[in-house]
Amino acid sequence: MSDAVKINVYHLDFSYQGHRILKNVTTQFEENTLTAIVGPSGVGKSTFLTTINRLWETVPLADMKGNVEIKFNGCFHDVYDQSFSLPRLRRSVGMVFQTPNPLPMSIYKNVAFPLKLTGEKDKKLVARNVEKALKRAYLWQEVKDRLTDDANLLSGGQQQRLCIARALVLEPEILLLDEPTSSLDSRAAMVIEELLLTLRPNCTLIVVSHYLDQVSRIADRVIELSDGRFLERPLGNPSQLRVSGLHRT
Amino acid sequence: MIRIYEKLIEKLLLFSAAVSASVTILIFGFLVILGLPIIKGGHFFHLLTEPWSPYDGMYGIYPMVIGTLSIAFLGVLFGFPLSLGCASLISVLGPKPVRRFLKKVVQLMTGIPTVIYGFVGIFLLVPFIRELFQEGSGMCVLSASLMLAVLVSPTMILFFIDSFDQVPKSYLDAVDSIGGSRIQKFLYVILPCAWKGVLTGLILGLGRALGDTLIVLMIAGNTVQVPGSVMDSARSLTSQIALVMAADYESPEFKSIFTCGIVLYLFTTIVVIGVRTLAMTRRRSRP
Amino acid sequence: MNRIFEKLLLCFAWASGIVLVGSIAYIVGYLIFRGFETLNLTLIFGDTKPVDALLLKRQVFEGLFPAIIGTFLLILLSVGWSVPVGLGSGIYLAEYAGKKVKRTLNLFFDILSGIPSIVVGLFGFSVALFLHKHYSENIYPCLLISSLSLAVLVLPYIVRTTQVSLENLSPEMRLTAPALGATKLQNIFYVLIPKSLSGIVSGVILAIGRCAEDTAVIMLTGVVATAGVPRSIFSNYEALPFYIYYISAQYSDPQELLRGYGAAIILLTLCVILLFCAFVIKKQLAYHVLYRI
Amino acid sequence: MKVRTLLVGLAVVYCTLVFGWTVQASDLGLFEGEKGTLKIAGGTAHIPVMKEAAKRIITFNPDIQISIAGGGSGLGIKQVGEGLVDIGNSGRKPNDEEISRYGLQVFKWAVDGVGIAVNPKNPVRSLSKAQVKDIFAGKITSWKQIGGSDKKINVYTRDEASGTRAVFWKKALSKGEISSKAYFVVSNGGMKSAIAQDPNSIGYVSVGYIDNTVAAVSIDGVAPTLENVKEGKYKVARGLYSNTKGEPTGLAKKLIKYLLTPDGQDIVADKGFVPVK
Repeated sequence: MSDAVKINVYHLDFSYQGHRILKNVTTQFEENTLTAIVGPSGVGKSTFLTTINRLWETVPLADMKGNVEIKFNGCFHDVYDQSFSLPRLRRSVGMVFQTPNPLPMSIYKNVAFPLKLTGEKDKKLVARNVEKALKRAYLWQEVKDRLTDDANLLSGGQQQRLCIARALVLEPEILLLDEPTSSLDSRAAMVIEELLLTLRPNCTLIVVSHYLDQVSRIADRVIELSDGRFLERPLGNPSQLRVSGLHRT
Repeated sequence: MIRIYEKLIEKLLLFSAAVSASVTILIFGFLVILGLPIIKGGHFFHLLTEPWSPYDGMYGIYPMVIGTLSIAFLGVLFGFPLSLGCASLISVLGPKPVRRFLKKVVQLMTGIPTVIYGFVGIFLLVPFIRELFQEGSGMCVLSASLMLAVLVSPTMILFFIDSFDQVPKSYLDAVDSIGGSRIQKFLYVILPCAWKGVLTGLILGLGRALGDTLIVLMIAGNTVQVPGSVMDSARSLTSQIALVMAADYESPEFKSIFTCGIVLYLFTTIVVIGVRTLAMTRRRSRP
Repeated sequence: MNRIFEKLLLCFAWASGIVLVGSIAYIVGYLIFRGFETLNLTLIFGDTKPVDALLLKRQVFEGLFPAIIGTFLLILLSVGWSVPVGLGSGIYLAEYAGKKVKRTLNLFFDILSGIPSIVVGLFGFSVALFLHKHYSENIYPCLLISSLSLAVLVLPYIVRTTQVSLENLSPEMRLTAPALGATKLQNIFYVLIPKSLSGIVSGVILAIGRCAEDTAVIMLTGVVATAGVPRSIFSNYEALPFYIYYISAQYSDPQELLRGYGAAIILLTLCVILLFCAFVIKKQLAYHVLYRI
Repeated sequence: MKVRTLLVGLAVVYCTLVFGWTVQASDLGLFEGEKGTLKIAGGTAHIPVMKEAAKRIITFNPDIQISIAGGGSGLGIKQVGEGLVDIGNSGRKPNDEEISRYGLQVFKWAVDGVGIAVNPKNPVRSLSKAQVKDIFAGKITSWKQIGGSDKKINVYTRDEASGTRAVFWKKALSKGEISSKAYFVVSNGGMKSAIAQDPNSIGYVSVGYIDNTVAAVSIDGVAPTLENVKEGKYKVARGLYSNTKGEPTGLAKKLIKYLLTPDGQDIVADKGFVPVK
């Protein structure tokens, strides 16, 4: 086991409404890399992401077996262990969803929201962190004069970057992204891609994606999920991937 | 610490849910316990079939049961075609401005206080019925049920519209594509698809009509008799409760109104169970 | 044959629309036509000076002031009782309750919402009487008892609107805050409730409307013909809907009857305004008012 | 200048208030310095007198609160007996059983009659006692049978809690039957307005309530007027009572006392009843 491993997944089985979606999946993710997961829709890519931050537990009729370990402070923790605090897990593992989901609040409040959840009272600190996160998400220039505006007034791409900023404000060590660009036009998608590359040096990223050219541009490693199993894909040009039965969107 | 706090709040929420749900049982409990002596004395069903004549020691509520049922059913009978017509106009048949206007009017009607229907009924409808039929005082089953029809229509209309709107659009597109008119679309597609919803709305309307107090109390005349025709005056269970309110714990009249309460409670339960059963089968059969 | 039938039905639909609008226009028009001339300060304050009445220096006779204040207090108290409990129950139902518990509780609330208001009034009255006999001589039908009974009456409305607006939130919305490390409770209070607030508020407003208009409950639990402005929650009180009922049967001169029309117009206006508010709020106006920094 | 006008104005207002009160205060002085609430319920014939008295008392001393409810004599007696109200009014004397059971104290402050009333459009103004009994029993069903137009008679009656009904039933109908087809109203006021609206109606109402919106009907030639009641010619008469549980105390005592002062008796006469003093 190399030192660089951040996440260990052992014998993961996942079923939803009786259907087995993940079958005995075992894999590793290395620190500060960007891994892309590809595969036909409905095959369980997003579900896999939620097993890492235990978000699937809020979904009724879902069931999971197996283990997920994450390295925090140089030491592996079983995230499904009773003694492991769920909010702590979610705060260290950020997640961004397919459709931008700003909360019904102002732009500023959206980004400050995770800090509010941790009970942070220091307003100056909050303001500093919000600004930092927005800058990391390349949104600061666009919104710094309208922080009190309703977040829903932003464009789709801006909203998605806002959601990334919101996930970044807690400085997570891992960021899960579930098709982050699929609801955006191509220009907005490009901005997000560049953003992800700038995050890579100090964050472990796992991206579910449909866009194979995108994957080939940004990923360090590509995994294909097919029939509940993980297949390593060589990094290559998009056409190679298409041969293996995937479609290009 | 946080976990304890969360648990505490959850318990608090559970507690409030338990309290509010237990009120339902508490009401029934109170009615039964306070009505118990008279129920024991004369058998519950006996009371339902006996006339009301306190001077002769008879506290049956048969006339009121019949009064309630006849006024409510008649009210729904008047209200139902009216509501179905309006609902069809709003959801399919009418031109757009008419639909929007009518829907606004119906929504507005849900906000009109019952007592106002009663008030206007006394001064407008009762004299009108009296002059029209030249019989009785105008305070009769007919007046009350006409007013009730106006009261329950919005409930029914809104529910009908709701169930019409749930008919899958693909069906409607299919009819449109073969050149069906609006009325044909309504008659041959929407109505057959939504009949369970219509039935549910009808039952809800009936429930509302059974439970109304003010209209019946104010314009049905309150005579203690089994109404022989729509021109006869009648008393409903709800009016009976309002009229016999006395503070004496011991008097049999007072206890008898709990029987009325129990009967009304049972009516309600039947209506609710009917609606729920229908809703369940509707969900199952929905495409 | 079929053609004629279809034509007839169409005519019938139009006719019923016209009948409905006509009858409601007639009812409201009649009320306004007969009563609008009474709409002035005398209607509300009688021969008392408005300032004295408002400062509670003088009791108003032959005016609607005590009834308006009574209705107002009644609404305030009943909503005060029912909103916390109703919200709590609604949240529990939508977010915590298991399937079986939910089914049972839903049945209870369905029945509760169907119970005729007069039966709720009877319940309130018997509870008051019970307490009077076995607990304290000082408890009798009064403002407190009325407001508690009304709270029972409107409770299912609040529970139901809270539950439904929470349940209607999209699954994505539900996942957002947990993904950021929110606990269940934080998710509920920081995201789910604010997001469904417009639905909840409009439910509360409809409940207010119900409190304002209900007559059957209060006529058994402490409303009286003459009481003045209530000084405590243990007093009797007057209320607009009861005043209308009372006048309709007992007016002794045309002047008094006219006050009844006046009261009816005021109550109608109040209820329509409340309904209107509920609509506007449902249209997400609350959104902009409530979520700025 | 303006200030002076204002001051003068205030002084005038002050004087009128002070002197106005002292002049009026002759019998209302009873309520000087009193405080608290008084709850009254029961007989509906009493309501106009009670309202007027309450109005005067509260105008004199705004610290007092008086609530007045109807409900009928039976309700008044029961509620005062159960301690739900301070004064329970009744339009009949409480019977011995009620008095002993609740320990009621009975105060009579007016005499009233119960008169038969019809709609003013109806030409019938006189009936024999036998006719009255037959009408209310439902044996005479058309106005034609007793000299009116060819219309059905609409009989109006009161509920069982009513003292007016009890008195009328005993003294005018000799405890005869009341038709089950009769319409029910809940108060004297309600009876009056129902009869005023329905041209074919007949009912019975407190003499104090009879005015030009309804027409009084003589029984055996004696009209239900205040004079006839006073002189004892009109037999369907009764007292108006206020009852308390045990010896009245506080405000209840003072209100009953006030009703029996000249001022109080003036109100009684003014509202169409016969004073007892």
